Amino acid sequence: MKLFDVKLLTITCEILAQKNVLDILGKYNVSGYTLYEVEGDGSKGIRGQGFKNDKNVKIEVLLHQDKVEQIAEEIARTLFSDYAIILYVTDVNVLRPEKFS
Amino acid sequence: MKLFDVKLLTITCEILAQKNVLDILGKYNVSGYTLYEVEGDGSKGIRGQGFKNDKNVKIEVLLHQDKVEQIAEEIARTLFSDYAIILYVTDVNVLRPEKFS
Amino acid sequence: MKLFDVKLLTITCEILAQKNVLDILGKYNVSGYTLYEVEGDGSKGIRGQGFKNDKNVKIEVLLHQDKVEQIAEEIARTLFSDYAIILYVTDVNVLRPEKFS
Amino acid sequence: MDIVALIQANILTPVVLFFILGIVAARIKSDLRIPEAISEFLPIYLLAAIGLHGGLEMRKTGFESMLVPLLVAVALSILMTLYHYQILHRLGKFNIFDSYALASTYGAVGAVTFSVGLSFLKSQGIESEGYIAAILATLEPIAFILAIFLTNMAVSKQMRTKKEPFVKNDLDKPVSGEEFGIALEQSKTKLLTVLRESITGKAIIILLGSIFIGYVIGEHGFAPIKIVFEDMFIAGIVIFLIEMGIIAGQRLDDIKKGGAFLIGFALAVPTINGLIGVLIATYLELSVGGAVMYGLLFASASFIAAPAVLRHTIPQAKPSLYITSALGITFPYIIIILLPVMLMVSTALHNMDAINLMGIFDQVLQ
Amino acid sequence: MDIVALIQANILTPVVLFFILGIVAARIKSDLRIPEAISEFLPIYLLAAIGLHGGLEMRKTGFESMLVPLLVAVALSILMTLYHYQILHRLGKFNIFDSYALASTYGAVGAVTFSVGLSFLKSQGIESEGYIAAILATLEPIAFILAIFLTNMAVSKQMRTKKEPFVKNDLDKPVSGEEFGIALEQSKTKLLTVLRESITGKAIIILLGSIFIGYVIGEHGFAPIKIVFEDMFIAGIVIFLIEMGIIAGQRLDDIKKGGAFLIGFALAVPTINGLIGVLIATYLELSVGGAVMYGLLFASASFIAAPAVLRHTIPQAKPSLYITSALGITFPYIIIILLPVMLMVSTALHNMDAINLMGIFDQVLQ
Amino acid sequence: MDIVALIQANILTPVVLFFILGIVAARIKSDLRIPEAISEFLPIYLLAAIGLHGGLEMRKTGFESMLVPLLVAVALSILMTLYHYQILHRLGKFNIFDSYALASTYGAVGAVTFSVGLSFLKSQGIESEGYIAAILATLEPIAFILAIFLTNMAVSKQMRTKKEPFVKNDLDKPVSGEEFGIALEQSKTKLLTVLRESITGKAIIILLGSIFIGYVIGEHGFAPIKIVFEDMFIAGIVIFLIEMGIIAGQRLDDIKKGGAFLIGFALAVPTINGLIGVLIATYLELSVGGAVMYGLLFASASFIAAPAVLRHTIPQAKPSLYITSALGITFPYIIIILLPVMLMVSTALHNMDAINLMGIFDQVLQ
Ligand SMILES: Nc1ncnc2c1ncn2[C@@H]1O[C@H](COP(=O)(O)O)[C@@H](O)[C@H]1O
Ligand SMILES: Nc1ncnc2c1ncn2[C@@H]1O[C@H](COP(=O)(O)O)[C@@H](O)[C@H]1O
Ligand SMILES: Nc1ncnc2c1ncn2[C@@H]1O[C@H](COP(=O)(O)O)[C@@H](O)[C@H]1O
Ligand code: NA
Ligand code: NA
Ligand code: NA
Repeated sequence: MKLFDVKLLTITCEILAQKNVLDILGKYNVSGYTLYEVEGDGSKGIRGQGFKNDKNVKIEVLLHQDKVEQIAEEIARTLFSDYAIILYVTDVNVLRPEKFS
Repeated sequence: MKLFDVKLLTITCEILAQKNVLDILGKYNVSGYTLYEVEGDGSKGIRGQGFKNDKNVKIEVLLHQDKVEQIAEEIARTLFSDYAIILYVTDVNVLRPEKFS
Repeated sequence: MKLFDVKLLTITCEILAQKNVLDILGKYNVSGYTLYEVEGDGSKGIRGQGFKNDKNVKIEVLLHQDKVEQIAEEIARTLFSDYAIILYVTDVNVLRPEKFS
Repeated sequence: MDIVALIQANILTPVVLFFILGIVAARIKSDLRIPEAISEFLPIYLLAAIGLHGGLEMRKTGFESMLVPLLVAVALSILMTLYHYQILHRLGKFNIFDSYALASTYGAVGAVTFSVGLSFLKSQGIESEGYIAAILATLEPIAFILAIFLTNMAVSKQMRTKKEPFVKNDLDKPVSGEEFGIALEQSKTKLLTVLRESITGKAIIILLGSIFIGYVIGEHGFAPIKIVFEDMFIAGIVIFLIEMGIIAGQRLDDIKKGGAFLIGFALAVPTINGLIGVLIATYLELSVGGAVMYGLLFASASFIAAPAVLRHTIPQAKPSLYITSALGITFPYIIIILLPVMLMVSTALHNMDAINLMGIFDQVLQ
Repeated sequence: MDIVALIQANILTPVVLFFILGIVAARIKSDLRIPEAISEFLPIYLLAAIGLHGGLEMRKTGFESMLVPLLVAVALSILMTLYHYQILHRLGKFNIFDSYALASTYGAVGAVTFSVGLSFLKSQGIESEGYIAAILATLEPIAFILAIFLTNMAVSKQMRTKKEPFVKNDLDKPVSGEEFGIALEQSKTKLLTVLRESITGKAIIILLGSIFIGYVIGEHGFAPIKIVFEDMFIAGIVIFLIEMGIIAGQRLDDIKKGGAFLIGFALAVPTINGLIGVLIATYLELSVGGAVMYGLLFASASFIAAPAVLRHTIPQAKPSLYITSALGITFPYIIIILLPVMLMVSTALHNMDAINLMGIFDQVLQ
Repeated sequence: MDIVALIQANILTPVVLFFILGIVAARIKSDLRIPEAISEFLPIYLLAAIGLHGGLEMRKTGFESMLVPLLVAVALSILMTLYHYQILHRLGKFNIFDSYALASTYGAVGAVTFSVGLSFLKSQGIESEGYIAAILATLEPIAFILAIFLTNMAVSKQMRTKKEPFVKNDLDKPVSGEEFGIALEQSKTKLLTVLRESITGKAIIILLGSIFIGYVIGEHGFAPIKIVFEDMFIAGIVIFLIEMGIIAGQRLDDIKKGGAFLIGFALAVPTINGLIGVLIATYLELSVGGAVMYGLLFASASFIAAPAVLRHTIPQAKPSLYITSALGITFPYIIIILLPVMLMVSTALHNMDAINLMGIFDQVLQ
């Protein structure tokens, strides 16, 4: 059983930036994503203890190397300055690389 | 302090396939797993906005290289065609490799 | 767009050990963390089906290589024997390495 | 009151209007949602309330008279599931998996629909036999056992014909004889598991438990919890139906995918099943309200319990088909139109001589 | 009763005391919290209850008399938002983003404050015009549309002056002409989206829907759900205010960051707006209670709905400023002090000849 | 009514029966669960209701008479915790960590048990002194402070004997003198933190806050929230006990691990403690119901608050031991059998001359 290399792009941001991130993902036609609510602490302070909108959301996308750069760049350019947000990229292996284009 | 190489197998699937996945993990005697509910989008459409059973679950297992292949293969064979499901493998380092057999 | 290497330290532990872990992170002045509740199974049995305090929490910290060792060592020394807990380290890439000191 | 007026009056109730509000909210893509914890708790609450009420009634009236209606209901629900399958597979040209799944969805009972039925009667000031809640509890596993049985048959048949292996294989390896045996073995184990799971499912446990508790505690023991488990019942339904409306609204687009045949099925079959139920119940001498609730057992389709079971027993079937038609078409149709119609028919039947019943039967079905 | 006694009596109600308990709990770092699902459900419940109540009242009294108060309210809320901006930007020296954000937070209506107002009047045995709930629903999007408009203006202005590019850029690349055009285009699309989102927002949908349903079902249809949607209303507020107190308490430290000017603004502006509202309502011949609720529309600031919209429309503004001042200063001030004061003033005004109103106006403002 | 009849009548109440239903559901591995948000909210609700009720009663009757029972209760709870330890460590051969943990679990008060006690009396139409809720609030931190103290002693003792280092070490490095000092320092800081945490814990805050609010608002202020905080109290317990039954049922297997000694302890100690409490309360001239509630303070074991504190203070102790015995054995025993027994005894004692009390004391204990 052969495993193929793809990238896992993870974005953790305030919940009110979720739509912005998903819009960018949609623009680049990613084939899917996974998301869930999280709490956290960072340069914008502790998040997740007041209103629901004060929480963070973590968005994970499996995709090919080439798209990662573009998407990360666009997220950084349009969202880094105004929102509580971080992103990172991990190398992972999958069975069906064509599924994560 | 020495760190040892193990694999992290991640399965994201519809909640109603959780039992099937855990049964397979049990069959291979994995020493543990971690799971949590998530939402997502993929080839089977957006999941997580209706009934609780429409959500996804993400299951993570730390285990040795050799088991990963077998388990991934069995999951692919028995569940890929009928359920909303993806899986991927990441390299990670742990302190107590004997814990994740 | 350049990506930089940092480490992702993941700790999955029983919810009542969360404060202990965060205290250790605070001692080492990590710049942030992300956390969320999870269920799981391991050497201390199935967790997450009774009282809220029976659940687990997963804590993720992006940080530099050098701190990882110290923090992992302190967590292992002070918490491994009494609590349900695991930890692992993953290599990841970020855009702003200075953010995760 | 004529039927149009009755339907109109029924639409103008909070239960129906908040359901419609939910649909509207979903259609205009509002972010209105009932939090998950609440919408998971409400079915448990509603079933506890139904059960307690049923148990209290049975304590008053006894349950000897329940045996015949119960056995008839079991037989009917099996017969209906089978005829659903024939219609869907033969006439509707659905594949066997989708046909079996849909057949048992409509063979099962919708607990939410049942709740709305009770609240509909309550708002009309009409009583019904308490033991119908016990019949509801009995029919739940019946429908599932049937689903299991039908799939079992389908699977074995398929395996014998070897046209399409049960365990589909993306990896394009041929299925060996040994694997075949293992698969067969596994499918049996799986079916047993599902059987056990459906009998211990939360809906049945809370319903049977509450019937028992209601029976045992009586009106006196019920008094201190009556405010929550009886007085707040309709408001509980109202809140739950907002969420059901939202989910139904989100799924409306899927209805087209099902096609005209499925829409027709989702309207005609509940009507026929429901009226047959009313007729038989009248013949079995249930009250006006009891006959409506009895008819509702057969008219309603299950959109919460059934999908969870079917996803395991018949994973090959498309859940969008059976959830969408049950929740998106049948449920609104029943709570808006069919309930008043069944009440009308039941009232008419009860005003006649039992002797004339068979004549009516023909009349109704045309 | 004199004003001090009235304020004292108001403090000693469960609504205010449980709010204070929440603040205390947060200050001593207690782990007391209302679970998220409950505190997300309660605003929906409260708005449904407000809407149903409003609809029922409108059915009784008609809503022809609503047109003038409604139009005046829309005009007032626009005027006030504009004057808030001038005060904040000119006198308070806040940057334009923070100024616009704060201006519309205080131009919008706080639905929770509105609930507390209703429960305050209820506990005093005073009625108010049902259609004010409908005005509340209308003002919600107004305030947001205004926020969108104001940002739009601010952004274009900034872009023209080119001093600070709208799309800030951490990566230090200069903004090209083409990118500029795209950014302009995007900002318009974004604004339309936000407009649509605010009109379909859950608060408006549940409020308008419930007003409609209340109007349609009438007292008779309301009866079976009255226990939940009316009798439990104040207890619902009590539970919700524990959580609001906790969040307010957690944010108290942020108040200092806002500075003395903001504290002054958060106390003075609601007072002035509220009393203007009471005065105008009295002039428009609303009842004593109606004038209080009308004044509350202008006195209150939005700390749930507004922030969600503002974070999208004006992401450059600091949410800690507008959420903290609205929830941490203005809300407690209104529910503890301003509500009794407004009731006092409204009662006084209603006891006078309409002819004397202008004289009173001067008196009140001093 | 004799004791068997009273126990029988007590079993046939919704509170007990739904608890048993929960156990049954867990044993047959049903998926029945009360959603987490609801089961986290209910203890807060129950404590608020208990507190408000207590405060209202204290307003009526004053709280001067509360001082002696309060001081006696504090002394008793310390004494009992100490004697529990001796029994567990000396006779039961549990290690010191488990012994201290169990000793304080049974020295603390179970708030849920207390709620059930109130509802039990309510269903019997018996009143109790309102200030017992205040004693409950006082005993909460007492038991924790004691747990902290006891651990502190155990740790120092261990460290002195150096047999087993406090900070266990998987990595097999020897503990240096410096590390020892740091560990000692850390253990003190930790204890202070836990002390602060237990006093600001949500249970105490909501309970004390509600007692205060109840006292301040009086019956008149309570009226608009009475429907939720009084009328729905028993139904709230019923729903919560379904979940408690489920958790207890899941843990039943762990009981065996505890061994016969622990089972004996979990039955005998609450009985003795409870009856001592009833006796002393009668002597202190509390009412029949008051003596039952007073006894319940000592009979009950804490299975929600205590474990959270103990996991921090005595992480070496096995939570399965103290949670399982408190929830799985003691709690059902108390709510099914001991409550009626204590009521019986209290009634008997109150029908006698105070002079005969000591004679009764002997009788009861045999
Ligand atoms: N070093 C870190 N490790 C893990 N997560 C982080 C880290 N820094 C920030 N985060 C997450 O990213 C969110 C936004 O970060 P920030 O913009 O720095 O406030 C935080 O609320 C955390 O959830
Ligand atoms: N490219 C992707 N990246 C991350 N998660 C994905 C991706 N594709 C699918 N998923 C997750 O896997 C689930 C099932 O995927 P699918 O079978 O493609 O519908 C989705 O609901 C997502 O939660
Ligand atoms: N092999 C594993 N893979 C993933 N998560 C694990 C594994 N083992 C343990 N865990 C997680 O770590 C928690 C504590 O583990 P333990 O201390 O072994 O009981 C478990 O409840 C799981 O959530
Ligand atoms: Na049916
Ligand atoms: Na305003
Ligand atoms: Na005790």
